[in-house]
Amino acid sequence: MYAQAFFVAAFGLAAIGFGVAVFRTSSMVRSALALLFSQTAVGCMFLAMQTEFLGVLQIMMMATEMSIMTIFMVMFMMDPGGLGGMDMSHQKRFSIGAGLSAAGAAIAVALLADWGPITAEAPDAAMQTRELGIEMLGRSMLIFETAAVTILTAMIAATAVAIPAHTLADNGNKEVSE
Amino acid sequence: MSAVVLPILPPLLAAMAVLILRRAGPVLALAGATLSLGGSLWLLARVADGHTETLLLPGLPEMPLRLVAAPMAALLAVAVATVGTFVLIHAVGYMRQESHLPRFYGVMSLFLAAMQALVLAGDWVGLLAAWELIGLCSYLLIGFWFQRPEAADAASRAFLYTRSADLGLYIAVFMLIGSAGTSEIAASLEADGGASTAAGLLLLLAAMGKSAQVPLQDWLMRAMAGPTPVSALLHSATLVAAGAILLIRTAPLLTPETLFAVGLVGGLTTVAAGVIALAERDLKRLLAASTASQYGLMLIAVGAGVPLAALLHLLAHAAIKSALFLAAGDFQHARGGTGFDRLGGIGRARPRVFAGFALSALALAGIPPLSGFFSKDAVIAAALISPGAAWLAPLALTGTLLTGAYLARALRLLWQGSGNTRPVAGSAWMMVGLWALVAPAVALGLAFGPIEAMLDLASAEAEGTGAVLLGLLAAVGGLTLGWLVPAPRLLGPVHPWACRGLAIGGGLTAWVGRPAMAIARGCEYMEVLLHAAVLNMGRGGLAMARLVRSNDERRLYPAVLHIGQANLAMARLVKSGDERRIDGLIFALVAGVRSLGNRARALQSGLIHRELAISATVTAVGLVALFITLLRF
Amino acid sequence: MITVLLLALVTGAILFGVGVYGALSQTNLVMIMMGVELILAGALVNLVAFWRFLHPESYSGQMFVLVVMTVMALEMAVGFGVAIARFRAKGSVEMEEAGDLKG
Amino acid sequence: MLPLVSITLFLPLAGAALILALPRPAARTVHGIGIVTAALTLAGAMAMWLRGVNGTGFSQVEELQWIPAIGAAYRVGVDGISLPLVLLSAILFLVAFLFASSLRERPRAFVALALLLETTAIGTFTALDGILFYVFFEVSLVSMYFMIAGWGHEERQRAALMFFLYTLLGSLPLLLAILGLYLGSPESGFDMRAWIANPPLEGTAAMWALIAMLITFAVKIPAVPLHTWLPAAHVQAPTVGSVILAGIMLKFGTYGLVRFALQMTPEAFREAGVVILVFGVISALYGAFAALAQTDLKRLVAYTSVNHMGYVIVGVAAAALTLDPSVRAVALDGAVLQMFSHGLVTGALFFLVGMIQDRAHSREMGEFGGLLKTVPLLGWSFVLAAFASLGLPGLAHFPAEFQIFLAALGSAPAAVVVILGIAIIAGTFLKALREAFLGEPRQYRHAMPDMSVRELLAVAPLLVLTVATGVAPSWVLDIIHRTTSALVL
Amino acid sequence: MGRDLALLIPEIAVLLTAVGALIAEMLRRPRSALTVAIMGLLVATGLTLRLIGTETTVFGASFRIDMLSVWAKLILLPATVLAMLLARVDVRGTVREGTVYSLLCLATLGALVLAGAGDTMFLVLGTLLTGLATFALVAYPDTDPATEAAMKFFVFASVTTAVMIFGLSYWFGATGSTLLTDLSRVDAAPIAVIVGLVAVLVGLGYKASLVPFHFWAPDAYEGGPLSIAAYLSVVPKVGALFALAQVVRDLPADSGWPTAIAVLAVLTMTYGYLAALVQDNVVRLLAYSSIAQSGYFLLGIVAVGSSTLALPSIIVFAAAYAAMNLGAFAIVASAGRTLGEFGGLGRAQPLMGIAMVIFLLSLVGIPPLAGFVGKFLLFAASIEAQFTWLAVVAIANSVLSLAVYLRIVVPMYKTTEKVVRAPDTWSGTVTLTAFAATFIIGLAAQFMLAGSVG
Repeated sequence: MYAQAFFVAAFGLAAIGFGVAVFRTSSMVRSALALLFSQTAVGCMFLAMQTEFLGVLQIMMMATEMSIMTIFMVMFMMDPGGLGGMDMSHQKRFSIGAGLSAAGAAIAVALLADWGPITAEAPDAAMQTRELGIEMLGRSMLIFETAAVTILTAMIAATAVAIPAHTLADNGNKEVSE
Repeated sequence: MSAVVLPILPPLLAAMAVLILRRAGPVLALAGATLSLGGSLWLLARVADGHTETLLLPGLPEMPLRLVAAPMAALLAVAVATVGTFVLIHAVGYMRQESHLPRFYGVMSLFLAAMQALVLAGDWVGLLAAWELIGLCSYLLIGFWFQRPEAADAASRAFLYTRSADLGLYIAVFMLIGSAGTSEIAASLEADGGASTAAGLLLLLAAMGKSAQVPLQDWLMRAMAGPTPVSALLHSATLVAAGAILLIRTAPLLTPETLFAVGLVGGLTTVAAGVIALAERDLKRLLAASTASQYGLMLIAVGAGVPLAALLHLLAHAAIKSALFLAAGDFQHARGGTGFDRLGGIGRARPRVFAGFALSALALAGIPPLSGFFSKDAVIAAALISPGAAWLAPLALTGTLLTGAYLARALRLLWQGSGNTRPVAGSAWMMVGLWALVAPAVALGLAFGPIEAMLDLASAEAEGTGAVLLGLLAAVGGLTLGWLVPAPRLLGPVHPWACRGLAIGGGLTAWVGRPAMAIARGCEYMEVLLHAAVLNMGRGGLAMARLVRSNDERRLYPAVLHIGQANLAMARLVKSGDERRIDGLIFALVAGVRSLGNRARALQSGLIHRELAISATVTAVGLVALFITLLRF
Repeated sequence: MITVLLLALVTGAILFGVGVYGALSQTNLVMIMMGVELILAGALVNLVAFWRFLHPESYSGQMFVLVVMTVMALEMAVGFGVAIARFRAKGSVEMEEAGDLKG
Repeated sequence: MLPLVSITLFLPLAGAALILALPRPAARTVHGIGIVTAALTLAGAMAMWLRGVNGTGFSQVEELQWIPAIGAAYRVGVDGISLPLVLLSAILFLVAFLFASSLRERPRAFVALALLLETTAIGTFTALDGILFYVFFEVSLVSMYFMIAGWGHEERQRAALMFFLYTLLGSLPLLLAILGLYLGSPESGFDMRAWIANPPLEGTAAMWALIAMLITFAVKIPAVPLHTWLPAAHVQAPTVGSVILAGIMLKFGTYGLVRFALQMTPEAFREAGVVILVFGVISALYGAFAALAQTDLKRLVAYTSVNHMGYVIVGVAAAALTLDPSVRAVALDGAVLQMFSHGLVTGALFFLVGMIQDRAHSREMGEFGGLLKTVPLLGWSFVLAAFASLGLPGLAHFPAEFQIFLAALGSAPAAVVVILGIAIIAGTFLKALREAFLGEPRQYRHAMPDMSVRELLAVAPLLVLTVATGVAPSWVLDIIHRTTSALVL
Repeated sequence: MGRDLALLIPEIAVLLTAVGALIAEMLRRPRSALTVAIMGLLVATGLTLRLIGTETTVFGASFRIDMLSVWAKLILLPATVLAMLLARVDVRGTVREGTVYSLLCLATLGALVLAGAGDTMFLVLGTLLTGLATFALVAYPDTDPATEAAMKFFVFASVTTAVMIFGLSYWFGATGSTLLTDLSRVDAAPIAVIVGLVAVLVGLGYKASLVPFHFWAPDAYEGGPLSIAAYLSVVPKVGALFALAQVVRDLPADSGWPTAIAVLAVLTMTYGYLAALVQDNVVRLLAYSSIAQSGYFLLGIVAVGSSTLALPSIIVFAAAYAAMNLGAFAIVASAGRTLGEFGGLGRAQPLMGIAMVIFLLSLVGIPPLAGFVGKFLLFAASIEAQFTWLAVVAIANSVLSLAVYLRIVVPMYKTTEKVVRAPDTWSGTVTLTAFAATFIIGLAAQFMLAGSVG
């Protein structure tokens, strides 16, 4: 139990530290990497809380996602290497205040609310995965399906905006828009 | 159809016919008046035995219009019809040169009809209606030559004076209906306890307006701007008489206090109007003042508790005054005006007219055996026996004295001197009208006995002898003084004031008219203020908006961070006194709101981080507020 | 055990705070998206902790975690789509340069 | 039985639809349709008149399900309070169409709008359903806004906007009150008959509802100090608009005061009666004095409306304050007859002022003089209307004001000070007559022909009815009295 | 399971329609993409009709088939069809035509998911689904304003959605369930309930463009194509408001949600109309007006649970709002985007003028138009729920709204010599349909209320 507490605290600190680092560096690539580490630390927290499946999933997904993000960084940021050391932020004081109050409020809720009895023992990993599958194909099937539709929508939407209209038009010998 | 409508209907139909056909005015009007005279005579004959005839007409719900022919009403109807008929005959001659005659004859007929309705009205609503209608008719007749500014003014003034005083009648009528529970006049006369003092005083107010009693006498003199037959009708048996008739009819209702007030008003008027008449420089105006003075005498009689005397004097006066006016009308045509400066020697130039005039004047002064002697005698007798004799009797006698004086003065001024006399067209008609009225003026005294018998009202014969003597003395003394002593000398220091109509501080116009206009202007100012109030509401909005706008883009943003700045902004709001001027009532509000809108719009900075900051702030505030409510429970 | 729950919740709360800071302070669309990712990470930590220590029998908690992960991925995907379109039209994805529409 | 009320109510709407349906009709056709429709509507109203009313409750009721789920239905019917107003609307609209028949500026839209207004006016008076009433009440606003904004004088946009904002702001509290009545009524319906028979609210709720209604109706009537929209709107409105606005739409306020405030929250009304009475007295006197100060003829007439409507308020308040049913009947008789008379007289006055303005392009009294000589027919018509307006016996206002004052004295003696108003109004009109109509005729820059046949046709019926109502008020009062004498509060 | 799917047939039909439109796009048959989309949506509407009166849930209470969700379909599917007809004008002949129709269908599906949400995850997914589709719809013209609008829209959406998800995690902690119905039995951790409530208000508030989460809306409406602005102002908004109604149905009242929503209502109405008052761009004006109109919906939501009129009033107003707002946008599509372009419109095109006046008056709430009936019921509901003051504020705002809408009406009838082109077939059809609906809903509200109110 203490071990669990230790690991949760340690990975939590790591997640927070990398999270802060995301906005402390002036290099975009480094920001993306910091976020990747932060998300991985979150995944590790899941593992420490005996939620293996989700933990692994988190680490894998975030690794992919952050890699893509890094590529975009390089594409779109003015100064991806952070060589100029320019500040990429604004309204800093308000944002710090907002961030602190947000965190403070959330902590207050966590501490003040009466969460009820704690369950000491977690189901084992195999059990968890099976139950999750049942949940997914039973009660939550419609949710699952909706998520799928959302993914489809995201694909259509992302392509629709990402591919310039005139490229398509040229290829299709169609009347150019506008 | 009862015979009660006979006096009313013919002139009414004649009026409508004339106004619609717009021709044959004299014929129709005369026919109407004559038929009315015949009708009222027949009516008088029917009710002479003392019974009454009643006719109900649909009126207001539960307040039907009623026409009631009692002996007194019928008698008055006869008087009205008589005067009306002969005045109309006179007018045929007098008005020969005028245009717009249908209007004249139509309104004259309507006037007669309204007066007959007033006389015969058996309920308060009808009485009030007739009362106001004669006001309208007099407005139209006085203003017959509406192109002349003085006629237009006089008409407006006459209507306004009488109408304002009519408010008294309105309220009195409401009180009487309220206390009797019915609008029938007879019923409220019979009701126990009569009317309250307040109601009585209100009736008096109404009568004062119509009968031109002090201090409401001013309009009557100015009303001379109308055609002379109109004045003749107005002063003798119609408009001005209405006030006295009202008091005579309601005398049984009046409490002793009210009666005294009536007598006092009458007494003051008879003296004041006598003084004014003595100082007048115009024949018609003199006659008008005399009218007020004579009605003052009638009010004395009513106040003394002997309405019969008042009635008798009313009847006598009706004949006399109409005759006087008709004669004046003749003079007017002969000399192109009625100022005494023009009328010098007219008596000798037109002796037949002057004879009529003089006879009537003597009758009015109260020289036996002319009609005025008997009626005035009755009035003085009444004053002597009344509880307020100490006040009323001297006033009545002074009035009589003054009557003699101004009449003698008039006779002297008409007789002496000289001027250019023009031939008068239509003189025959005028002469017929005049002499037909002089006759009753002379001889009506003979009829007083039967009338008294018929009406069955208390008279004041007890003190007869003393009254006769005193009255005669005053009349003769007055005549002598008037003939011998010029008016300025007679009146002494009062003369200039009397020339101004005894106006106190600018007259009633100044006392009532100016404040009314001041209030009106106040209301208009109030309108401006109201607009300004709406405007200020708008300014408030504007100020709020300015508070917001002064925080422009750059300042607004810190304002979200430091709420303390709101205080500063409030201070600025207070200081900013020089609001932009907006010329619009609610538009100022709109402008204010629009500025608020601009403020709202400024929040939409287009910079997403600032917008998000606002969202975050509001969310945080909401969260805290919800937490606080949670703690409270 | 309560300490572990609270440790996790506090971690989630701080991640949320850092995310909020990032979302509000960054001038670049991609950096703002990173802030959003951190907020969602905080939510994930909360959800897992709640599931583990309070309601291990209720698998809709785990389902929710999956949904949130989907959300993270999809938002990122479409976000990049929007970023590409914006970059093509304007040559930058700086928020400060996107202030034409206002009022 | 023919559904007369509905036919009368929707005839004008049908006429408007016909006009809009015709492709490019000539102006003559449009005006012809307008006049014929209005005449038919008047025939319908007269038929309703002949059918008459019962003593208690409503007569000629027609009912149709509308939104049964919330208890709203199409219900129309009349009683002695609304029937005279329906007749008045039908008459005034007919003469308004006659008067407007020379209009050449977008006649199609104008006539259609006016016909729509006629339906809403009759609908407001006949509606027996809360929602239906509100619907008609509001639509009339919109139509009037467009009439002022489209065909008014110089500053019309402003005036129209002000009118609209003011009265809409005013009418929304009524919506709240209607909702309150609806939620308070046991069977949750909008049937006004039920609301009248069993007032659904009591205590504080009733008082709030009453206050809301009073705000609405005070704006509409208009009562001081919420009257400031009236002169502006009147001055800028086209003549026909002024006539309809003053002749009919002001009655919405007083009608609502009786129908809603008095009948649906009688207890609260009685409690607040003195306050309402004071407002009425102030309105009447203030309107009279403000009129006295005017130099613009149209504004003058507008302010006299404030005065006359103030009398109506006094009458209604007197009816609420008295405990004696006969006094109450007198008060309400007077109030309702006053609405009817005011429609006739003020309608005529606005027509006449409009004619003067059409000729001389001015309304300032000071710029006229001797109009009686210049345009005798018009001038004498004005004199007649003016004397009617100042309450001369034999003309329409006298019986009404007589009854109102009588009842006021009976229930609250102090209120009789309001009678000063008739002297002030007399002064007002005498002053106006003196300045503009009497005296020496002036030279005018524009041709000043006397009334044309069209104008005569518009004014004469009103003047005839004014005299008829004044001489023999019983033809109207019989109908009114049948209801007011049976009224239970 | 079979029963559950049978109840979901309309949603499935919408999804298939989206796919069908996409396939037509791939076949380069944009015209038939429109046909497919419209037919599909109409079929889905028709399939919904038999569900009227159903009150049930599917998939373990996670999705509700009730009055709100059924009427959401009946209102939003036709509204989408109208928006599609408007979009046809914008996208005709471009390569994105089919994609746009498809995305419209998907976004509508998201709104329907929101309207029937019985589970917090549906709130998340519904918000995301509509969001993702509409980002693309706003951005597709690829112009500077469009992409700027899309970017702001995206940032606002992602931040608020993330905050909502974070807050919803506490609801799971408090109840151990993601079902909304389970919220009603929570009593242990009211703080957590409040945090969740605020989070939901943030997330759904952004979608429904409630103040202060509305900032994206005017920019997105102005920057994106007009048809999309029309769509955004109706479909996602109504979906989110219905979702809010679904959420508060189960929330314990002592969490203070009625007051919170009432305050939001006041802010939204007032701010919306104030800002609208100073706009010269009609699209922005209508954007702010639609923000304010969302505030009116909240009057009904405040009364959920305490007034039987609450849900019917929201539904009727949603239908009215959809009709009049789409109609107004359709007119803007033909007339032009600035107030100046409206000058003399009423005289040049009388029928268009009348239609616009009717739409605007209906938005104000003048009887007997649809907007009046809706607002009337909303006021009644809030008064019955003891929120009389809110009704008073709403009524005061109605006056303000009058000033806003008159700013369009007044110039329309000024005399200016101006040639206004007649509306094309598509927006003409939309105008006509919306016009008819504005009247019919006003006069025939009983069909919508039948059986729903005692």
